[in-house]
Amino acid sequence: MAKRSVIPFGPQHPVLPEPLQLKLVMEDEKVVEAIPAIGYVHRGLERLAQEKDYQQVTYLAERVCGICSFIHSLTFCQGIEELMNVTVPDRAKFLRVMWSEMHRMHSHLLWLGLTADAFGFESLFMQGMRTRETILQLMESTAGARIMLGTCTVGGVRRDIESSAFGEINTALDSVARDLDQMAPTILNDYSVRERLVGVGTITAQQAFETGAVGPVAKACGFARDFRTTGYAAYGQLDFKPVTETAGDCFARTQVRFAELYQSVDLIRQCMAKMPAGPIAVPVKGNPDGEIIARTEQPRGEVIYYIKGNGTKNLERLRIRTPTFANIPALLKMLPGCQLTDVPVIILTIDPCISCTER
Amino acid sequence: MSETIIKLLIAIVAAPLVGAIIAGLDRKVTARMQGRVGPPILQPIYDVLKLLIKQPIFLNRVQILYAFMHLAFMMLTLVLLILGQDLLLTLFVHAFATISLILGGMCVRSPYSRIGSQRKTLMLLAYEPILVIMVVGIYLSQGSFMASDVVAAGAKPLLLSLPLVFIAYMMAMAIELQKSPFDVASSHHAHQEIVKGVTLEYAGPFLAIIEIAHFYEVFLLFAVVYFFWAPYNLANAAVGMALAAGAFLFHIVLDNTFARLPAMWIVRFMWVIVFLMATTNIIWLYRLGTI
Amino acid sequence: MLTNVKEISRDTLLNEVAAMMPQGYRFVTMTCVDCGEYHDIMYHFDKDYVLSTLRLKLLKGQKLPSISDIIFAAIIVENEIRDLFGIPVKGLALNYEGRFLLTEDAPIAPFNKPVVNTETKSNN
Amino acid sequence: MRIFTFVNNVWQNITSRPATRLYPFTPRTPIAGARGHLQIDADTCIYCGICQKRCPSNALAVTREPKTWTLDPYKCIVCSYCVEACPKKCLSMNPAHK
Amino acid sequence: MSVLAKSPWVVHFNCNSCNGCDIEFLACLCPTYDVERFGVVHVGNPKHADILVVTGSVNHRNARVLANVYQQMPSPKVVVACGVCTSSGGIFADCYNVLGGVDKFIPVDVFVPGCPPRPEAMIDGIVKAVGILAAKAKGIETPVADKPRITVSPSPKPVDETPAQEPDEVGAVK
Amino acid sequence: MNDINTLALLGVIAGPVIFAAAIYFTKQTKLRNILVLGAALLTSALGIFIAASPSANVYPDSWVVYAGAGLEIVMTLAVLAIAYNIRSWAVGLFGTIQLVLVVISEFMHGESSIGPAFVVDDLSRVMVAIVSVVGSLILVYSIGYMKEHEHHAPATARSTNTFMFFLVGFIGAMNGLVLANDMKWLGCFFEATTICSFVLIGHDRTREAAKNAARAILINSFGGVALTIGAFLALLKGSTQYSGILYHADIIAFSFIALAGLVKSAQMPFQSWLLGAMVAPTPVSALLHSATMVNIGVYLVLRAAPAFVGTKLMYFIAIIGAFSFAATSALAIAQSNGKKVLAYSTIGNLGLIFTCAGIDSPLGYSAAIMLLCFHAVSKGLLFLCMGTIEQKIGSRDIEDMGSLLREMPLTTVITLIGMASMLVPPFGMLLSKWLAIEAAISSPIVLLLVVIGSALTVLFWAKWIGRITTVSYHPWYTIERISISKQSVLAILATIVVIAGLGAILLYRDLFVDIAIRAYQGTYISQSDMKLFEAAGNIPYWPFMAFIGLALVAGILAYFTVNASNVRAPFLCGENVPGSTKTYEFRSVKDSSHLAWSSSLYLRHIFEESKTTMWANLIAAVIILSMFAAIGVL
Ligand code: NFV
Ligand code: SF4
Ligand code: SF4
Ligand code: SF4
Repeated sequence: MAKRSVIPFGPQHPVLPEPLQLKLVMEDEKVVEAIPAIGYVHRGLERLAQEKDYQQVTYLAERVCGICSFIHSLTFCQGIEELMNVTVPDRAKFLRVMWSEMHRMHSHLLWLGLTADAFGFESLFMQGMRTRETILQLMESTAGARIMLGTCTVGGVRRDIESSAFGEINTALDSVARDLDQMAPTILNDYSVRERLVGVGTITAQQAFETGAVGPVAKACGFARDFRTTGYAAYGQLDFKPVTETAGDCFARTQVRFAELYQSVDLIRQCMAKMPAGPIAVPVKGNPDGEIIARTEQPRGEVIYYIKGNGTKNLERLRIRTPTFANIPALLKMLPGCQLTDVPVIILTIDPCISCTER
Repeated sequence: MSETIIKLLIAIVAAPLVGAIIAGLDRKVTARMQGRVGPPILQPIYDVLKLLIKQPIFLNRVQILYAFMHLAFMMLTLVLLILGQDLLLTLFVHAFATISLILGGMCVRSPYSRIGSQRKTLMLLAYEPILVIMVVGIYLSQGSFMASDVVAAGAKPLLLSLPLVFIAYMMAMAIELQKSPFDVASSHHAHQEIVKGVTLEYAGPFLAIIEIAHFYEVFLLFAVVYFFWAPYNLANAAVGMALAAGAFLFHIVLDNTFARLPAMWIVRFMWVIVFLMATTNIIWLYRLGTI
Repeated sequence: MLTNVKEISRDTLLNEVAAMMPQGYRFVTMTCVDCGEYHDIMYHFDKDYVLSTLRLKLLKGQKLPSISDIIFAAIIVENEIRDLFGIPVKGLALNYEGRFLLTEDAPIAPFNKPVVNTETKSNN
Repeated sequence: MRIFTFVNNVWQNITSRPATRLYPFTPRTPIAGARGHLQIDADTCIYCGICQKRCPSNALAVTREPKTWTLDPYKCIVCSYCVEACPKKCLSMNPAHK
Repeated sequence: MSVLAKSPWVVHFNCNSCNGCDIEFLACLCPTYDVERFGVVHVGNPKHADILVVTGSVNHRNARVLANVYQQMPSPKVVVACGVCTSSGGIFADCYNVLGGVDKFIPVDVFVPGCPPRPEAMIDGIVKAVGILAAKAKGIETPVADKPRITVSPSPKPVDETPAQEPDEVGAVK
Repeated sequence: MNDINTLALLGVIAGPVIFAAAIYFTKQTKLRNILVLGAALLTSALGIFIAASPSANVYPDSWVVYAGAGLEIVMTLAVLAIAYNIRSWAVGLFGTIQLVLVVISEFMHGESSIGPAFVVDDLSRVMVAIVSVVGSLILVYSIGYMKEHEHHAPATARSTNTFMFFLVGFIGAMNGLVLANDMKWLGCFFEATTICSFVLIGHDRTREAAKNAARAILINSFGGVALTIGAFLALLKGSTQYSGILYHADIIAFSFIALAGLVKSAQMPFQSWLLGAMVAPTPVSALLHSATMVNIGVYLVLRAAPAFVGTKLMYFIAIIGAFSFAATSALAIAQSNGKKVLAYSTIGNLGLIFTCAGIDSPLGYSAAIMLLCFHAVSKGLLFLCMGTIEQKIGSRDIEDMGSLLREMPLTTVITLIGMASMLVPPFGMLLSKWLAIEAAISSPIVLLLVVIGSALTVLFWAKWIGRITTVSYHPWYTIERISISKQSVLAILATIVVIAGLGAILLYRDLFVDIAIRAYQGTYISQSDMKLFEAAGNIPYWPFMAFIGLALVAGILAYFTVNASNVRAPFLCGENVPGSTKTYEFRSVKDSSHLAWSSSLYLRHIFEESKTTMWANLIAAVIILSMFAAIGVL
């Protein structure tokens, strides 16, 4: 019996955009054991949040992660608002949804690109990133920045999207939808792509439930678990159904995310159609007190903010449980038994965000 | 004799340049296919020149020896071809050039480099029989193993008698050019699970040596298309050119429309489908009794 | 406000937790808050988008029994609590021994109250 | 299940102009309202220090005596919070990046 | 111009970044910005790289990784620090697990401010880095990059850029 | 034939046997070693002398023939004794059949003594040269080897005297076998080598050794039976000599002899005994089981090849050989036991020789002889290296050979030379593989198998070489301590390998081509075969030398000019543990250090030994049966 190979996979590894290490134990190229070692992006953000003014924390929360930043600030604001009984104007809610969905799209497109890169489809990566640029541009013109929108604030939003801009948004969405249509046959039907995704990294619905998987990982196993259906922000007034698949493999996760892209296009369009008039923010006075749990749906699944205020401007405790954090146990179930070639694909189809995970 | 020597010298100098320009064109066209502007066409040459002046970092000395062996045997392959030598022998020399590279990747204690080498060995395993079959096919249709006979005036055009083998050769070529879906051992953009694979631990001038050897290889591969598959005489140079250009485009399109597939998939594909294809062609030749 | 909170004790913890899954509750996460003399440790479960929480008051110095044998998903968060609050967790399925998020030269249990960060770093 | 599904895309790319913006040769005009970098009108400022207090990133330092306002652009996260907070509206965001 | 300036290969290390800078760097590689126009290749392997693009601040665990990556690059090499985290720790400067900007650990040649910097800004940074690379190849001493603060005061209106005055920045020459 | 040549002939056969007897009774180790050395010197001198002398036939007095018959009976009886000893009814059965046949044939008369009893021709001279030179070197090596082996060997092991007796004696038997033409003598020496092999495999007398020895004698005495049947059938047609069989083109008789050859050369499905034989001390593996004894099979077939040109039998032999080559190459991939890899590779190469012989064109013939020579030398060397390595690191596992270049630079470099000679153009092995493929061009199935096989061989050689040349970047200047006898033999063999390897093209052109031409004189050769044959003889030599030289010079220059300050740790995703000696350790879980390790590729899930062996054996058996069917025996 030959010795097993032991290799470090990460932290500085070109297929992983983020520092994460897996200690892989392999036989030939078959992974026998994969143990994650993280902590390369742990900053201690939650602790910092306890030292800052809760208003400032909005900007801090946004920087938990650059990929899902807006929804982080949104979740935080929703939590504080609930704690302080602030009623957010309707228009602000719709605007929040619009930016959330833009963020979801940019996140999914980025994921698409990175996954394509992981299975060595360079031009698909380029195409995904190119499409994503349209969204980024949209965000820049509506919010003033490409990534860190900074538009969410306690009590509403900081910027309005004038209806005059809707035309531009619609055009951009059209072009995205067109690009997606063009990529669809490749992503969903191409032989080589399917060869790399179908049947790889499969988990059963039972396993997904036990490991507490969320977001597309859970949806790909048939759980229609999408926190947007609870109707936070303006989602209650929009019409959509969570996307699900049943196979539970990398391909199913891909399908889910790809369908969610279309869904987001649709949601933004609905927002524009249903956008109410009115103020975009209400003034907020006082300080938060008490405990609250705020939940929203991130691109990768549900995020949980536990906020504990003590009546001062500083928070007593802020805890963020991000979707990737919840998906890592599922990842650990997927890896053993796969081939080394599949490792990046499996990792990327849970769409890990280590920055979120470690905060 | 002296004419041969001059021919050789020109070839040895010109081949890597041509190879580099082909590689540069490749990058440019790839970029355009991805909707980008892309680098200048001479980029590969800049790259090599740059590598030559970088700090020569290395892991162990054996590695360096292998790099030179890789280059020397690649050059020898070219020389044997130009001398019109036995194709099979040339092929073996070429295989050994690849083996040198493999060994260079294996002789370091760097897991990714070693895994890259192992995959490269599998790739060699995948395409070498195809190339041998190709040479056999050439023998069957030309009655000789000698390169000089294949390109001799009046030789039969290979494409007509070996169409399937030509396709098989395209596949083997794609592996050697490290094109998707066959870029498992080392790819030009290093975004893969084994980083850069075989050449991971080569840096600076040593990497430049390997790059130059790669230019030779690119030249060789296209030269085979140009000289062998269309009858080699000046009147038909255009056909050869078109064929080479077609092959070039084919590989770029292939690269841009496929995901990387696992090494074992490639071995299976080459040994089952491509091998069968090539042997069908060969059997057909046997049946025709062209021999 | 937090709803569906059930106070439990250290002894009943494992049984309570074990009873959740069969009822269709999905393990969500754990939260730990430093409340002075004790740590408030909350186990969040979800069923149909409604959170239920088991709340455990763990006196400082006490060990926390791991639920990772019952719920594999808890290993990550338990290791995190081990790191950030310095609470020793007993029987972890995959124990990083306090080296999960933090390294040896990082601050110890940074989320505990008494650790007031006295030297403010680089504020102009 | 098909192969060469991406050829369409590739073909379109190669037959149309590349999507590349030729920055820095042809710079793009910044989008109005974008947050590029922070600017101050030193004469309107009253050096009250409110912006410093609000800044989430401690990028500002204001002293009343002598009257100075210092920005560390290598700390500023361009959030514009200070711009909103300033009572004199002397801060503004320049849409161009620095 | 030195050939080095024509073929800058880049390795990117995400060093505690929130991904914001990361993905903007990725955007540089993509069709819209396409840094390959300058010969940039994202090699992913420090041994092949000329430029190290770092995003994010340094924490206790990744400090050693950063040092290793830097050490494994063959000289001449240039470091580009993208984003305010990388420059000073940015908004996270006061976090317990953040040790500060990368300049505390490896010599940085170019700082690109912004949170995250726009791809254009990063391209500027890389172009600048390429110049430094060429200079280094010729053996010319290049100064360590500085991070000038902007100080204004009311009177005659000298809007000037003065070098930093803090002790750890004294070495920064203009 | 002059007397001096006859004397040399006698010397090369009987000399070693006499020495062996003397060695057996020597009490002193020193003296014994001197005697071994003497035997080696004498044999190699005589061997070279015979190899250099002209071809000749020896027509002895009739008593010599009777002596042969007598000795054959003695050998058969010895086999029966062994059968009793190991309680193997099957061996007993085989022995009895042989005995019966031999005794019956005593009472029959053929065209007695029309031919020579011993023949010195091209082929036998080549074989004698190999046996005597390589064999003698191995003898010298085993002096040092056995000294060490005595320390590690289990208490059950037989005495070194016995070992040396059989080892030295074997060389005599082997020489006799290759020179014999008389079927009686042939049979007698054939059995003698089988017995030597049995005893030497079982030398350690451990359970495993005993088991494997028993398997070896079982399978080989089956070969013996085949040979005896062949001889008997030949006798029925009147020939008592091998040349007679060839003269009459007695294909039925020859098919049995060929079967005996396949067994002796451990071709599929008879390979298991050779694999088991690897438990023996390494000199045994080197001498009997790779360099000499296993060559008997191919030798017997090669002799006959020109006589059976174009027969179905030859075609089948080619297929069996090619199949063995492909199958063992595949099997070797999954092996991490170095000796086993070598064993598989040996079987494979013998298979290739069968193939070349079976192709029966002068090109194939020349390739076969070249392969025979180069393989014997290279494999002998490799086995000796393996032995040296094993005694030093205490393991045969390829994966354990990672730091060899530092620990035992000399042996490792020599091992590398040995391995390189299997792989590098224009070394002999590669050259002959090339010739083999060209020769096989007219039989597609053979061609296919050979192509597959040679592609597969690359996999395990590259893996092994890669593992051995793996070094960390520490300056390594270890002086290697191994006994002088081992060291000198390795050095001499390596020198032979290098010189012969580099000159392989010349050797081929000037020697093997001639041999093939002589062998095929008067045989019909197709025009295309002839054309190939001529072309192969015309490959250029100097480009090879020039570029190998270039690589070596440039590489070695760079090798010595690179500066140690440019050494960097390997890429471990940035998590290298700093420090000069631990650079292949990385930090991982809990910040602790782990050794980064990547084992080689074994593809066990594809080439799992027992399953692959089963299928391969099945197919091989079918091929052999169809061979007999094709020539009308079945
Ligand atoms: N989606 C998302 Fe996050 C959050 N929260 C998560 O894992 O991306 Ni950075
Ligand atoms: S808040 Fe406005 S006025 Fe006050 S110091 Fe800042 S810039 Fe000046
Ligand atoms: S823009 Fe934000 S970070 Fe920058 S100075 Fe203003 S408040 Fe501070
Ligand atoms: S500078 Fe801003 S965007 Fe970049 S890593 Fe830091 S927080 Fe994220």
